[in-house]
Amino acid sequence: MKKTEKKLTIHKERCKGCQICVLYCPKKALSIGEKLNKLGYRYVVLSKEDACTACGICAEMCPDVVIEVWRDNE
Amino acid sequence: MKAVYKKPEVLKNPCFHFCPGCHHGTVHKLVAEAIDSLNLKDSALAVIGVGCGVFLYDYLDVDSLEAPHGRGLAVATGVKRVRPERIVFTYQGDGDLASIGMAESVHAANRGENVTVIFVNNTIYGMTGGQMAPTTLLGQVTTTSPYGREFHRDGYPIRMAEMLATLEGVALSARVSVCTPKYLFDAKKIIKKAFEMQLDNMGFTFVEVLSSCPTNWNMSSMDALNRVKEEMIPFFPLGVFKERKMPDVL
Amino acid sequence: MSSKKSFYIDLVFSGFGGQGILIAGNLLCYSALLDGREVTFFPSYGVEMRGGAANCYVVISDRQIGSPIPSHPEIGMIMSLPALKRFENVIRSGGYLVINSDIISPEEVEREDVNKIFINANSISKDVVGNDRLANMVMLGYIAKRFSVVKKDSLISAIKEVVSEKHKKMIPLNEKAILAGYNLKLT
Amino acid sequence: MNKLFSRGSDALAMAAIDSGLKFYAGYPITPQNDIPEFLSRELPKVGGTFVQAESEVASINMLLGASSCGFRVMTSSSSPGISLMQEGISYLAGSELPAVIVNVSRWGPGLGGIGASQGDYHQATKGGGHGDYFIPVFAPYSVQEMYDLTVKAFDVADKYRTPALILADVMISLMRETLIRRYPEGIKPPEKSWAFGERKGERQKIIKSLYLKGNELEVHNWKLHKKFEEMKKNEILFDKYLCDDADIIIVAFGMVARVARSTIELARENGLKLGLFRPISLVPYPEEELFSLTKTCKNFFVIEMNTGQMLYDVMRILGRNVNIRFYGKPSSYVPTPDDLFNKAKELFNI
Repeated sequence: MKKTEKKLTIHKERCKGCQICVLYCPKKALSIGEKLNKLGYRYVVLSKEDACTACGICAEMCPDVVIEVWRDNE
Repeated sequence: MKAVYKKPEVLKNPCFHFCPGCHHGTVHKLVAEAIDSLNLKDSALAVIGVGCGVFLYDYLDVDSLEAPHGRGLAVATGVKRVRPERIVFTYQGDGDLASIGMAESVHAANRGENVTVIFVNNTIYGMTGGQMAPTTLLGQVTTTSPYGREFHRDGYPIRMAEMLATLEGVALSARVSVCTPKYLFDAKKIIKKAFEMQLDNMGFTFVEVLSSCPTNWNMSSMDALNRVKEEMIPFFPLGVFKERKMPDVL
Repeated sequence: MSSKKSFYIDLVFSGFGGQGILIAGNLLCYSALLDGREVTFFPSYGVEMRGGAANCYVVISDRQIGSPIPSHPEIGMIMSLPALKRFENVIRSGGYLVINSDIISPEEVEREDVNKIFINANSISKDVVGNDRLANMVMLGYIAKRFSVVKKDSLISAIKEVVSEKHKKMIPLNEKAILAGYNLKLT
Repeated sequence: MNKLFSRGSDALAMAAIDSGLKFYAGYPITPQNDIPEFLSRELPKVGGTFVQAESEVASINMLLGASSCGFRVMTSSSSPGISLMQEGISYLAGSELPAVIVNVSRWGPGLGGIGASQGDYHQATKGGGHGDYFIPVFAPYSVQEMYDLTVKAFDVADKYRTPALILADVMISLMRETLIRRYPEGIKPPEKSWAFGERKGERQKIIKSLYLKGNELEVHNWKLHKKFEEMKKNEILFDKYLCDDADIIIVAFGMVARVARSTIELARENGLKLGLFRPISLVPYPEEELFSLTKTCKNFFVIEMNTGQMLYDVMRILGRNVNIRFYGKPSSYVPTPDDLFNKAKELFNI
């Protein structure tokens, strides 16, 4: 079976580190990183890339449109 | 690649000034998605109340008119009566809509003005720094109820969605939340429905969105989500309190 | 007018909200009051509640203070990059930029006609109190000593005035961080 | 003596409590929220009542009710909220009811901004609401004056049975400095025989502003005017700083006057003799005191954080035989001492 192509775009400069995406990610693929962005927040990173299924829940829940999710056309 | 989720088109600038975990951003997104999906970019006209949502025009690419504090629905009435082809919506907080603007809100609803209200209820005045709101829960500590809201002194929290549902002019009155994925998808549907009903000239459509205000609740974003679930929803139940199937028949 | 030679010092504190900028400014004010001086404190304010910029002006003098907002403060305590960009050009020529070098790299500073002092305040805070949250106190301690702004005893006794009842147990840690800055020897 | 390091807004709220404030009503608006927040915490402790009203319209009318019962009452707001209160202020003036109203003014018109401004000078000093009336207006320029002038406002309000306004600004309200909490001995709220208490078989009391019969409204208007004439005799407050030998006298109030103090010191260090005349009571305005300065000085420099409002009063008072220059800054950034010094040099060709 062909593996689905997927992509998460994380706009880290507008992330405020609220962790709502981290909480609701069904696969626990996201976490808050160590680095600060220009706003002064520790921003979200995709720490378990393989676990991500590109379901889009993180993006739906994010109040700041930090995450955009793409999947290839099967 | 196909987008599972991408920034709504009408959301021209997603760099919100809101605090971390604030639901205003989420509600802005839902409104933007509804406008996109119904192709209302050119017809939508936002009447913006005073509060943290006052900068909506910085984020949404729709014609916008700023109303004095509380007067949003009077202003919206004026717009809609002379430009009925525009899809007019107000974006108001609890202080704006349910305190200083109570008279305007109730009377616009009672007249069945064909406008949509997005009512963000976070039980507090956010922009001014966390004062008691008409929706503040009993016992809740705010900067002007330092000993907790007490009904003999401060009255009870007002349930706007239920109250407006009693008025004949109201076509849709609902309460939604965005604190879990399931609730968020429900909220998305209701907000879209409200705009659709306005397109069908059904009358006054009102969507109350329970929202968190981590900063003024002195909570982390996570605790704030829990507060919406565990404290707000029990007092402010989610649901559709009135939905008229026909345009105003009278 | 002849009293020009009397004590006068003006400072600006700037950084992100949450870094304890206003607490540092307030603490210096209370200390100066204990020293018997006139003090004004003027905070910035805005619509963003959390994050965002935080800054305040402090003026300390032996005489009645006019403007609480100095034209060009002598000393800037700078805790973030936006703070540097905002106040770099406000500091008077020959004045001092005291910069948290854990957050701002030295090459970011463009002014040539001011004295630049770099303190790795977060690291020092982590070393002495176990976390990096008291970087503000390290910086403040250094400034108090370096520019003879207030007496050491006043600084220490004033801590209890600015630490809220809820965080009483943080007082000893604040004291440690301040003293670390106070005793800091920069090469 | 109780020496504190206090914020301006807190000083004002303490003064209200020390003056025997019994009833406060207000509504959230930036940048005056510190006042209701302080009073919601402290007023109940001394037996007073704090109400967060549903709007400024309601706040001011709650004051009308509480004041009619003879108690000391106060509200605070910021410019847009004060606009909403104008109806009530006019009714208070017409009904001769004492009240203290605090405007920590912001930047307008409309929703404007929350920055520093003196754009409400006209509204504050020229009535604001409808009808033929003046109310006393005080403009503090320090944390101490936030306290002292609030005490004063309560006394003047009671003495003349009138609403009184404190026209404060963001800088003075948010800044902290030393404060001596001193409620003067011997000042007691006067007995208010006109107020509603227990009736105890007394004559009916009516408090109103509607006068329809004959010329009774004209009589009423002249009565209000007479009170204003009395205030002009007794309640004028002003401050002069280094005016005697000044070549140029700055005329400014509130925060601008505070900054100007530093400007004057800076100018004198640079050999330019500046002075400062500061009206503290904006109504009644210290007209004679300002005019008397023209004996020794012919150059006046009016500075305001607006496009020129008090300027009209100064021009009317000083006439055309002196040289008046104006610098206005209708923005949220308070000018610095340097800014004002440079403007003085520029506008007077020095």
